[in-house]
Amino acid sequence: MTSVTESKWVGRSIRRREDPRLLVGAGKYIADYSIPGMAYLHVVRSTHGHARILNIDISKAEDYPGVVAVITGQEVADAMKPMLVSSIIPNLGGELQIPTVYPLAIDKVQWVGDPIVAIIAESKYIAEDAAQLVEIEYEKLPVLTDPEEAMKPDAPKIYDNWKDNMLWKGQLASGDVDKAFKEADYVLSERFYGHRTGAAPMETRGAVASYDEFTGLTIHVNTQRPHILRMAISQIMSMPYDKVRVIAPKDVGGAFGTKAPIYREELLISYIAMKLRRPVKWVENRMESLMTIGQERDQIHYLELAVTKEGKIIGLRDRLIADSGDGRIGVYLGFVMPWLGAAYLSNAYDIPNVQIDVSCVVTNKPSLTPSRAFGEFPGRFAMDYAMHLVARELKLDPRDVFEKNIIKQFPHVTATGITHDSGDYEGAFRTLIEALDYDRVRQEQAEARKNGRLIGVGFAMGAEMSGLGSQIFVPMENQPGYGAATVKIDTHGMIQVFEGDSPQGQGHETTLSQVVADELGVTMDDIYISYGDTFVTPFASGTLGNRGASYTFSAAVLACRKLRPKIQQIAAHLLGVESDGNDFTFANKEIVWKKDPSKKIALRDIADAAILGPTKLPRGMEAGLEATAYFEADIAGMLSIGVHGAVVEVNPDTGDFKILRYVVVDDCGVPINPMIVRGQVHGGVVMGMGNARFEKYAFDEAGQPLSTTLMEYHMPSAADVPDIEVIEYNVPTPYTPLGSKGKGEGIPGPVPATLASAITDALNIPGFKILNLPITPESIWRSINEAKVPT
Amino acid sequence: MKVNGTYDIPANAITTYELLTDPDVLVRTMPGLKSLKSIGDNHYEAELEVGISVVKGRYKGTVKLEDEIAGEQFRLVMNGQGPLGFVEMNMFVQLEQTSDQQTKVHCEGEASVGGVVAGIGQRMMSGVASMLMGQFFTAMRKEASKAKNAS
Amino acid sequence: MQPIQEAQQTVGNGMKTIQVRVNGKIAKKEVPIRMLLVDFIREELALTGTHVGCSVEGRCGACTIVLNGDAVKSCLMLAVQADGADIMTVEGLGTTDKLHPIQQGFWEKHGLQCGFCTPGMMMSVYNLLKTTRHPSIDEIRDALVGNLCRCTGYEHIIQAVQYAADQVAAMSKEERDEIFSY
Amino acid sequence: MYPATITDYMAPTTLDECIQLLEQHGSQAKLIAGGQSFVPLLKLRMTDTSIVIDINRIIELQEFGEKNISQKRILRLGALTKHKTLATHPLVVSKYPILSDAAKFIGDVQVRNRGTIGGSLVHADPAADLPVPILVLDSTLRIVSREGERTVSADDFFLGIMMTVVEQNEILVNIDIPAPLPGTGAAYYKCCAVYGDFAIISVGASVTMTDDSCDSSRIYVGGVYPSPQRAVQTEAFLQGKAITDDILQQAADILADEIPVETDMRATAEYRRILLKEHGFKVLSKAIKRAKEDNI
Repeated sequence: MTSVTESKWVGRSIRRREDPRLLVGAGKYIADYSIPGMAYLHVVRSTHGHARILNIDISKAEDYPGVVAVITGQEVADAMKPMLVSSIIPNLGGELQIPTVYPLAIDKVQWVGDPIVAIIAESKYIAEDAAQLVEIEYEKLPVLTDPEEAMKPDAPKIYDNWKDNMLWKGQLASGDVDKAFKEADYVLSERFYGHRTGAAPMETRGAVASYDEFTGLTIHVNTQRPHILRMAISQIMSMPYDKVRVIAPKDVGGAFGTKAPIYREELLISYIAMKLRRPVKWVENRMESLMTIGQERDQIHYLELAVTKEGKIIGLRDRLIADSGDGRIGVYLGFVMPWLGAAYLSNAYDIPNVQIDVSCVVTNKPSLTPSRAFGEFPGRFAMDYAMHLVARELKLDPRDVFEKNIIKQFPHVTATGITHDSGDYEGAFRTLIEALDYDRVRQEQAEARKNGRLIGVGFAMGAEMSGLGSQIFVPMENQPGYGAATVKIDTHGMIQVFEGDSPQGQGHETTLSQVVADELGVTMDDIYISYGDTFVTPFASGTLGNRGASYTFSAAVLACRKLRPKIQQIAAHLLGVESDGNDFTFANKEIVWKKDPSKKIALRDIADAAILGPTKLPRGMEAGLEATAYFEADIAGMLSIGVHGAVVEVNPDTGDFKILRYVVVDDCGVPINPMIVRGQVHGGVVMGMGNARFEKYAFDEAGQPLSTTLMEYHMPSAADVPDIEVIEYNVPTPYTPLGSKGKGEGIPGPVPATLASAITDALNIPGFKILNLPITPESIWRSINEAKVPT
Repeated sequence: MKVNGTYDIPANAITTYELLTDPDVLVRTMPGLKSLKSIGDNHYEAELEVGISVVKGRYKGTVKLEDEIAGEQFRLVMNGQGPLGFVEMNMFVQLEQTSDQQTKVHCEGEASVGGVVAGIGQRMMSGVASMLMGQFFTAMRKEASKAKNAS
Repeated sequence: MQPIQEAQQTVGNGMKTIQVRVNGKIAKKEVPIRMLLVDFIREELALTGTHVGCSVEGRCGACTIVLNGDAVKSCLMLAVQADGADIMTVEGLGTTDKLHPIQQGFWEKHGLQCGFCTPGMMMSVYNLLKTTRHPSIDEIRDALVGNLCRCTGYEHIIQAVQYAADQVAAMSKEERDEIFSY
Repeated sequence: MYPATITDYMAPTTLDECIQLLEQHGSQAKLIAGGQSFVPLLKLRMTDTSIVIDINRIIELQEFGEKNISQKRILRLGALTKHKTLATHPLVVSKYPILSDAAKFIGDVQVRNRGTIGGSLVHADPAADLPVPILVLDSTLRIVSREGERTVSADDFFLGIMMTVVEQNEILVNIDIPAPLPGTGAAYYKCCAVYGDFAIISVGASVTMTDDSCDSSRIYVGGVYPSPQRAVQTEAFLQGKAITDDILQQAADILADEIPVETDMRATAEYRRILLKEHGFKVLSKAIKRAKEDNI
């Protein structure tokens, strides 16, 4: 499948159409919504990591002037089903224990931040005043913060009715792993730990809900998946589907996965709006946000690689233990991320024999929530850094070890069942090696060493999902993987595109316009994009996992292609020429007869006939010009490669290091807008650097979160990160109409192994290894000491 | 968070013990302790205002004395809950009389703070704890001198 | 511009009247003393381009405004403290018809993705370019420490600032004074 | 996160007026200068302040510049002197560079535009940047109340975590910094996890040199509890010594040993000593380099 129209818009770095409104301060984010008569919600949360609630005294809060209502858990629970209804529970096999959860805690709290009381007041200031007056009596219970402790048979149970603390347990395996390990010349065996960190978008969560008995519930909420949320609310609250309307704002201040789950507050505010018959607004504060969302990674990998002496990996065994937190979020339950991390563990490498045992354990922390590089971050670190350790152990150049193992034939199905559709991973890797000037860096390294300077080079790869087809998405999230779009030509010949997804800064208004403009031979200004409103857009799973350029935009292309024959038939009819429905070109907002280009007609005139003047249509033709399409790729999975390389200089006295160069070679199939793709790569790398080096959700032994402000959760600023060089190495996929693939999700993934391998290379100390994230100067300094004094 | 320390009190062990377990003295000496109301044997309802300088949190809770052996040892169990979260302390106190006018007070315990303060004040927490302990024993020494002068 | 007068009126009951000039327009309003300046700007003046991202300590910088010529964080001030102040918010920077070179730079160089941090970010850039004609990359990075962005990785923001700096450098003094009048 | 009700707000324009207000309102009232630390406390409701006295309009707190006081040359910094001024003013940068070193480390541009030296010193966060150079430079702080005024040396100013000698009814008016003696150089450095963060440790040093020999020094370490600590042993070690890199390395070792450091989320005590060693050396070297430049 290739495009039949001449490409005029796709592939160009066009300035974004959404920017003017954002640049003059006219963007409309959730906090900017207000409805007359609106009250404000504030949530009182647990200050204990694990405790029974003995008593809640809300009397003083209720009496406080300006308070509209104070609501506790049982009342909310009585009004709905337990939140984790079957449509938002994954179907991944294995052994799953499902926690019961309602919007507010009733008799027990499981983590610091667990919502307990809802206060609704006339102003947000008053709501917080009243929150100070709520008195909650707790009886403390033992707190579990370590998943390995929580797995022990004698560990106290977090959920009384469970048989143990195992949320989900399963295995991904294929091939003869035992044989591979028996035949191996060398077995690498290490414990890797990727700490709890994640996305933390600049805009926190928020919602404005209103209700009346005729139109039902309308909730504006900065979710990534309005349609799924609508479905969930309708089912959990037993409301007719037509009485639930979810609208995601046009402008959402970043999400990176954190706004994809179904959250308790979304059900809570829906209930409150219904109960009070008043619009209610809730904007999560940063402290709540850092206590609740964006906490991901947090995996332990007991990784073993069976390797030949030439450096070929013939077997992989891993015991993955994930700290899932309380696991009580819809769609993901705190275990889908580690599951996918396991499925993607072998990354871009051809490893025939694999066995991964995954244990997702509940602890007294908030549930893991998706964060960019969904589940992959710790695994990428473990796998790619392990390959560098293998190279060192076997005295091979890591470049050769990587080249030997990179997937070369496409499509390729991994031992964990992941399909790599197409690409040239080896070419991308070699391009990176060239861009790094690898051999020269090695010479410079030797020179620098003579002067006491320790320079090192490292690299890692990341094959990232570019959307997930239904074959994976249905079991994984109980949702379709297809992209959905409606293309509608209006009475003025302008084109309205409705997408089922709902972006948060990815620039769909620009890129989707570029795609449609090419298909219908118009300019981008002739196109307007609608998204977010579940009452008008086609059903789809939301903007996540690189779906856009793979699935959603492909659906828009298909919708255009559905319209084209009808447009041509009308054109032929109006021009009075014979046509088989495929002998016109679309250009300059006109439909031109290929046989005689003087015979042409404006798209606007066709729209006019189809919509306003149906008498002008061919006999029997249905009026209107619109089409909806659902795109599903003819392959189980599409992935795209990114190869990262870094040159660093390390101070061995303090462990401090400086990134001298950071280079990314990136493939996104056909870039619709290369400038936007580069922006995704830059942002992904910096998020990876923040996660790998600075950011950490820390807890004390009582489960108290210690990173509840941005002074403690260290997201990098402009001064903390280096320049990032991006080199395009694009290989169009044959599985989408434009050859495009989504980009952005997986980019943080290769960062930790890239940095760790470069640091290890610079230090050149036998036995030195980085096994734990984050990589801080102190952790490097410690590892140096450990390597120097073998225990 | 571990809270350990050894402090000198210019009094013998019996007097020191009495001072350290006397609710009236505690209200005077313990930083932030506003009131103690007996609700049982060595069990009190407490109002606390813990903090330093302008930074303060109000807590309501209980103070309990356990494992007490007069003149030798006791355990102080405190907890408070308030709008900012909670404070808790469980401290074992041992007295070692070094002369008839001098007793060493060995404190070994755990303190924990939960809620807003835990997240904001972590970097200062152990410093604040040792500062508050210092303030407490400074005040206690004054009480001991006062007791001596009175006797 | 003429200095504006403070209202300096106590209304009682925890309220006070203040007078500020925001983006050239004078506003006189009664506000609760505890109201944060950012809430005054967003909710009383309906200028919602100034954002709140960190709620507590001001680390994120999304609420940055220019107050009496300096970039400051409007979530770290009470509205009453701004009595008599001259304020510029993103809404005063330029219009879609006539974008400020800073806005133009962010547009041309794709200096924004979700756009949430952008208004505050541009206020800090304003603070930089007002006094620094040809900032180095390090100077730009340092000037932006107080504004966190989660989308762009800063690379395109730095290019945007360089673009804007070049535009400003090519202007006459009069033109510069006009676009840096706060 | 929003402040609790504040019942009254005043913005006095004179020191007298301010002192009267302090007297009148007692412990309910709190002075606000830049507010960069205080407004977050209000939002967190971690303070029970109900009356706010905004001192930003008080003329007497705005002095800035060198002057002679009883025949001594000093730099006078009014309490309202902004971090921005310290970071960028040519007088500070050229003659008191340790102050601009430290000020540049404070938060970010916006915080420096609004935050004041008086506010920072009285807030007395142990990890703050300005206490160290103020101690290193042997400054004198003038404090005024209704009873009159008193001056306190920087060494006596800090009492503990967020505690200073400034009483509830008092106000810090200005800080006098003696002009450096000939042959003196001073420098400051802060180690932090990310730009604008609190200190893991910070080091400030002033060294007075005659030729290659150290006459005297003042060395302080910040980011330790309860307030910045003076490195008396290191100072004693350096006194009278001809300075070489080797001597400085030894001095840094002593520094790392003598300062009590603790473990927290940002670093362990052990690692703090490593940083002290590394940056103690660098800061001393820089101070000495500046001292030598001054001698030229």
